[in-house]
Amino acid sequence: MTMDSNNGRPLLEIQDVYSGYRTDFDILKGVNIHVKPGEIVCVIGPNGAGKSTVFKALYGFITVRQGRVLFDDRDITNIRPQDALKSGITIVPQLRSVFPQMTVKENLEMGMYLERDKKRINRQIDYIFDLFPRLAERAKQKVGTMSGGEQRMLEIGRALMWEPKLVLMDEPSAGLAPLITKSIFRGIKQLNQQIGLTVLMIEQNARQGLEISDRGYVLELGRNSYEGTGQELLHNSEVRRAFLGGH
Amino acid sequence: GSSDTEETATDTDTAAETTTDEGSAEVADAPAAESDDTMMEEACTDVITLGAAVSETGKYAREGKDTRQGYNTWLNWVNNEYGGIKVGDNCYKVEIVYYDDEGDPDTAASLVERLITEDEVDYLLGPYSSGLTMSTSAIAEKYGVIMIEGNGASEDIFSRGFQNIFAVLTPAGNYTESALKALADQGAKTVVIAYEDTAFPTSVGAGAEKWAKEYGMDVLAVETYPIDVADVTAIMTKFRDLNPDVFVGGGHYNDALLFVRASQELGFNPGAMVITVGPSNPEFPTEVGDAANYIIGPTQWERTMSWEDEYFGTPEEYAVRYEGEWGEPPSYQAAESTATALALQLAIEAAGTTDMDAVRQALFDLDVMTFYGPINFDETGKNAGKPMGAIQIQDGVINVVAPTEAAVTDLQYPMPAWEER
Amino acid sequence: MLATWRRYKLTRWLALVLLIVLILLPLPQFLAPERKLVTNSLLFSFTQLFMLIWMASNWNAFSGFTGYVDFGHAVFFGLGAYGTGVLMVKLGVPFPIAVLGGAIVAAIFAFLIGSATLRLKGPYFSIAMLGTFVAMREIVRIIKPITGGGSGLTLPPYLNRPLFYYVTLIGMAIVVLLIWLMRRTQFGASLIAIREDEVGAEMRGINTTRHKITIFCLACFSTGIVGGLWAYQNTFIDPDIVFFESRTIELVMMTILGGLGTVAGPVVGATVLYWLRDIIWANFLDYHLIVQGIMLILIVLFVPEGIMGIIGDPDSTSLGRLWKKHFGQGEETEQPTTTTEVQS
Amino acid sequence: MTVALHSAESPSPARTDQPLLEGRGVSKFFGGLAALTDVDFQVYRGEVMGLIGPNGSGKTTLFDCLSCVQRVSQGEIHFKGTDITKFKPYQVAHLGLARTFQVIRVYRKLTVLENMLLSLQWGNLTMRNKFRPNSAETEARARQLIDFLLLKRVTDEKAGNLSGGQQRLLEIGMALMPDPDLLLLDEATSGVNPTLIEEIKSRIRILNEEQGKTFLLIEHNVQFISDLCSRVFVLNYGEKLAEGTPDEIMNNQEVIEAYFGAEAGDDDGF
Amino acid sequence: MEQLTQATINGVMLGGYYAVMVLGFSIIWGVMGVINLAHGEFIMIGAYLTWIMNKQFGWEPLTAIIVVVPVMFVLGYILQRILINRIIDRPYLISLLVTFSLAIIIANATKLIFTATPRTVNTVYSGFWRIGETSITVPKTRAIVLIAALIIMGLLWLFLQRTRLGKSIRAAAQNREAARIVGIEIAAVYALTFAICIALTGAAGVLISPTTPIYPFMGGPLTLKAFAITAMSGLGSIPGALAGGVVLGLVETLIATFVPGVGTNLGIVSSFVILVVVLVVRPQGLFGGLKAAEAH
Ligand SMILES: Nc1ncnc2c1ncn2[C@@H]1O[C@H](COP(=O)(O)OP(=O)(O)OP(=O)(O)O)[C@@H](O)[C@H]1O
Ligand SMILES: Nc1ncnc2c1ncn2[C@@H]1O[C@H](COP(=O)(O)OP(=O)(O)OP(=O)(O)O)[C@@H](O)[C@H]1O
Ligand SMILES: [Mg+2]
Ligand SMILES: [Mg+2]
Repeated sequence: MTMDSNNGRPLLEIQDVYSGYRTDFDILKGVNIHVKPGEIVCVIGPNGAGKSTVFKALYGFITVRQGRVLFDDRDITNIRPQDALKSGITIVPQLRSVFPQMTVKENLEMGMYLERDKKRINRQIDYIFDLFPRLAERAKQKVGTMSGGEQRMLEIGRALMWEPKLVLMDEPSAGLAPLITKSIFRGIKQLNQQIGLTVLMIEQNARQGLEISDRGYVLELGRNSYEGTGQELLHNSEVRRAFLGGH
Repeated sequence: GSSDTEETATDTDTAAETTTDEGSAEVADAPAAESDDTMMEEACTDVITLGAAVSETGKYAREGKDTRQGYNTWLNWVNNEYGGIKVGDNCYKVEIVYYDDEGDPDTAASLVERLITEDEVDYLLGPYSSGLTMSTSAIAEKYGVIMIEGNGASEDIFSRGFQNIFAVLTPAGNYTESALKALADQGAKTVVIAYEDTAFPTSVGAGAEKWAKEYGMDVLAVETYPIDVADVTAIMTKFRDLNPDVFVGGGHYNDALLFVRASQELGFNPGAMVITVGPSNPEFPTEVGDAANYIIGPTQWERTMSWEDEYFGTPEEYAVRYEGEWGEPPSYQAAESTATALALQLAIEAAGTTDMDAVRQALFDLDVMTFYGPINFDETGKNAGKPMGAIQIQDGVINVVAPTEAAVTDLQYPMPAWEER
Repeated sequence: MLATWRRYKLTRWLALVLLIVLILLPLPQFLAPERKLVTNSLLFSFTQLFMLIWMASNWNAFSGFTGYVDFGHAVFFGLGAYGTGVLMVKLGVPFPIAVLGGAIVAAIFAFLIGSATLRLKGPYFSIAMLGTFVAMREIVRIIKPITGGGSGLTLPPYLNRPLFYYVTLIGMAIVVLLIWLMRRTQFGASLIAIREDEVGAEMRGINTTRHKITIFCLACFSTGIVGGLWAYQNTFIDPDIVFFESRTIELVMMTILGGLGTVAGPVVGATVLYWLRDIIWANFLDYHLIVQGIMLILIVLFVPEGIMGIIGDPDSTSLGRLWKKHFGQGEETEQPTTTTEVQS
Repeated sequence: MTVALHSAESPSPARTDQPLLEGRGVSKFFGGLAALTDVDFQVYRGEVMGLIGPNGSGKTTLFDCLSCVQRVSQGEIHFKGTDITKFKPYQVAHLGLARTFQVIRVYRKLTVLENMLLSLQWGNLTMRNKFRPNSAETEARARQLIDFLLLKRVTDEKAGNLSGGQQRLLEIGMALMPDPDLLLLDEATSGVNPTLIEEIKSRIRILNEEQGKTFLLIEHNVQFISDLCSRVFVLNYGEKLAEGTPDEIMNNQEVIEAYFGAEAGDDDGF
Repeated sequence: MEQLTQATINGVMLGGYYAVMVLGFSIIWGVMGVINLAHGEFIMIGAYLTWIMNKQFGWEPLTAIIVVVPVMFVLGYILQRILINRIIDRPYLISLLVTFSLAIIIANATKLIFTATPRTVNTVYSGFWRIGETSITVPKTRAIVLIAALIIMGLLWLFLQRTRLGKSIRAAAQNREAARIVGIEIAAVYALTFAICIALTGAAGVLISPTTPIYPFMGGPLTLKAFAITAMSGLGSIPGALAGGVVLGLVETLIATFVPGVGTNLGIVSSFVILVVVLVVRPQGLFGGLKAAEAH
């Protein structure tokens, strides 16, 4: 499982980050996470721990007040969303983020909004349609009328359109049927192995998430409290009891 | 109280209006400092205080300014040249307490109440606009204080049975009389009327209908339109199909522009266009250009008119005096404001006392000629004596064409079709 | 928590004292009218202010609580005024009954129009009400035989300032009190629920249609009364002075300034704006509308939760935060913390 | 994937033959798309029933129809023996049906406590009581539920500022608040921490066994369904695919293909 | 019959103008969720600029468009950056109040500069064409306005459908968060949208100038109309604006023509009654729009 997780410098490094929504109150109080190229890293933790907040701080939706974020050895602290995208990070947020009045295909095209090469866009669309045949079936449907799970697929597909170096996925499996969840996790793993896609994801479906992950973090009260390989965390009794609803 | 601006104008205070805020309420009550040039007059010791709530700001700011300047023209004249109001053997200096009514009926009402109860003015001068006169005259009536005004022409002001409201201007119903009479004399037979559906234009429209019939013309159609109308094409299209001799339009300056534009665009060619507000404004011919020619408009007063009195002389003489004092030519609002105050003065002098009832009776009895025209109040307080003037734009110049006693040139009728100009 | 409670208790006492002072204020009028301690025009100013507070409270009780922004609220003022006017002038009904009649006219119309427009969401409701307002003004103009058309109606003049003072003061106080009580009930709370998520509220068992229409009719009835009072004390009504767009805008501004959806908001907002406007008027003359516009933009941008918002929760506004940063010490606002009570 | 079936053994109390909630031939069309076609189903008093199906199979649509948020295109719905097909949502709520939403619907600007207080069952309130302040009992009940859902520290926080999972928990709390007879939970545990899911599970069990509450659950959490439900109903493309005990369902080949996915790697999907 | 034809012609021309005048308002609302109550004031500024060009430099009114569009574009851009940007994520009531205050400021500043006196511009193409031997006429100014309006609308449609910026404007209208995620610089898109719409609105001011008096307070009624038409026809929908404008223009004109006496008043009433009815019956507007179904 952890075949290529030890070589090279981290692709993403979150160093002691403090951030929050109000000027005088931090939600994140010193988060440290690193992701090496080609790794799948999973963050778990109780509700309201600040997991999504980490992503928002990473992607420039809220400001980092203290600490640094490094990506590819560049300082990307408080980068703007479009620049994050340009440097090769895409995000699948926790809450819905589709263009409801556009068709599936148009939504995917928007995933490559910054790309001007039509051919490449079409190639990528075909690729996504291969990944998610369900989306291909509905290529012309207005996304607003699709079911929750279908929209989730689309969001993941759109994030992959850009051929990112790193994908941030906030609970990718939420609301997906087991079949799809499995295939998405399997797909993530596949992409990870085939093209070396690096993934940082948040999962409440912690077992499955950790199963496919190289490493994992536990986030509590705005700090990371445990860290280890996916298997270590899965078998750590402390973690099991507190976060995996373990038996 | 509210912090309305207030000022006192006396003989010493002829310059541009000084405005102070609340703290200056005492200024109104304190006798104004006498300046040297009044020494030659035998000093009048008594004072008559007049009160006026006139817009200084708000939508009537411009007209309010004219109104004040009109009142002040009279004030300066009566205190400095005329030597105070003569009542029997006594003479009275005059003070006017002004407030700014902001063009708002609530504020105006409140201020008039304050003038009566706190400032204890002897008589009231009217505000600008029919609407404000409407609400303030009720208060004057309640306290039995005379309010004489020159800027509320709506007929409704005078239909409430009030005993204390007098107006020197020709009421709205008579606005079109002279013009229609002159046109009838020239052979016009048919009339169409369009007016904005608010108080003043409605009175004008009803009057036009009445006078047209009076002078033997047929009224083919009457149309109303709402305030702030942006398009009158439909009305003008209807009128075009009726092919009338005379078009009468009542409303605002804007509407005048709309009427002219629309008839030009649609090829509506009446023999004459009489439009109540607009044509008599000097800016109208400049703005509209050639299309303004032949348009007829009623006017309360023009400096070229041929009235005369022993106080201000002819309208032209009045205008010169006014220009000297204020640096701009008088609008008719200014002239009627001066005439308003003059009428009050004449009534007080006729009564020979400042007693309210006697002055009221004297006002009802008044029948005089002034630079502004004849003044003769009927039992409702309207000035029944004064005919409305009419002007016509001729080669870009505003000329008085009616009534005959005030006219300077002849009426040009009919106007040529738009295609042929 | 305790500090908050104390502060509210203090406000309540202040309000009571103020009310008593206001009630006693016109007494000199009766005891010694010649001593001009309290003048008619002062009473008149207060009367105007009370009417504004009254109407702003009505508007807030509906729009502030339910979130349906009524941009044509002046139509109910107008209907109340015309209802009263027509009853008095054309039918000779005595004033107290005529005012009630006018308010009932307003409420009935509110019921009819509300049944249709309250199904609309957000700005669409606002536009529909604005449209209703403009249409009603023209309709009143058109039905001349009843309303006197564009020339308006002249009511019998009856200018008893102290009386109007008392009527508006007591009316206003009652309305504010009722709204205060209402906010504490399930009825009031469900209005807020409608504002926050109407579909959710409906599915959680709130009969939203009935609630909306009830509060709408009540608010409009109340505004109708104010319209009737105004008509009588102004002695003259015509379509343009009673159906006056700015009247609604004024109420909205006052409520926002004070605090939308709070009981005290309209009271505070109306009072502050009333005096503030006079000050601006006096000091800027030609520019006063421009200054007023700029001021309103600043208020809306920087104090969107209004004065009550600053008092209640300094964090909700940038101005409040600034204030707290520089002068604040006292109350520690309870901060949200993440939940990790994993095991007991 | 075969899990020990808890509730198969646990007796379902007070199960009667009169269904509490019944849909007869329910169909729902969106333009040309049939989201539900001719679905017949019953929920009996006192049972915990699961509703599963692939994404887009019409589960949420069915909930919407049951709670009258959407009008059915064809068919009838009966609740407690009353035909509620044409009812308004609030009327259904008054009858004792509460639900949660897949797309979270909390009153974002109100605090957690206020959210709870507002969700009181309205059918039990007289007009007079509507105009009275909340009673102390109501508040106590609300606080108790908040404690249970681990939301105590955010009791006075605006609901809109809660994390995704916290909002979900609040949704559940709001559905429990009015003490309804039937609860429809739409993916109530998606995004909720597994430890808390266990708590919710036991709470549901307690409510069901001790208070006889009836549940209808949409879930993608197979463990949850199999632990709790006595019966499972499977939808696929808007039609009933299967119905039975969790055991039966999980061994049903059709369901496995359409929903669970075979254990061994088959390569469709991704 | 001739009267009917004439009324129809007038109505359609009025409608064409309504349509072009409403577009800027409609797109700003659709994309940014900002209801711009200062819309009429921007038309007014456009008209005043035209008047200056016409009176000071003797330009034909329509040629003023080449000055007005860039000036208004810059004005819009600046305003967006310093003011509108701050209200985009706020409840719509906030945007209503801020833009309303903006309207007051603009109107009163204009009054201070130009006085309240209404102005008019003069064209060489005033007058009308007569159709055959009938009494039916086609006003030249209005016909030209109609043609210009159609051209402007066509260009705008192409812009929104075909260009990247157009696409990002549509995307931003549907989901801001998502638009940011895919790399759309939302602030720039908003600023450009606003600037374009204000330029468009200024152009409407140029078009309106030959047919109506120009004065500081002309904006209010225009905004009201824009509000009504947009609500009727759907946010940001160009075909919708055209249809809505023409329907309203026709209804107003036909009623005004065929009801004697109070026709013009009734026309105004009916347009608002229609508005309320349309809203109640079809709240998403008659033609969908940026936020509702978008026709391709
Ligand atoms: N308003 C609508 N208009 C058109 N189609 C709709 C509408 N609502 C739902 N649908 C369609 O109906 C089908 C069923 O949707 P539904 O939301 O009920 O699925 P679901 O079973 O709840 O899926 P999920 O598990 O992903 O939430 C989907 O294919 C969806 O595209
Ligand atoms: N927009 C916001 N404004 C203020 N506070 C917020 C906001 N969003 C989240 N919070 C607070 O920040 C904390 C962390 O939220 P976050 O969304 O990061 O949690 P999370 O770990 O993702 O939880 P979950 O698993 O439930 O999604 C929570 O306590 C929440 O109340
Ligand atoms: Mg989260
Ligand atoms: Mg669903």
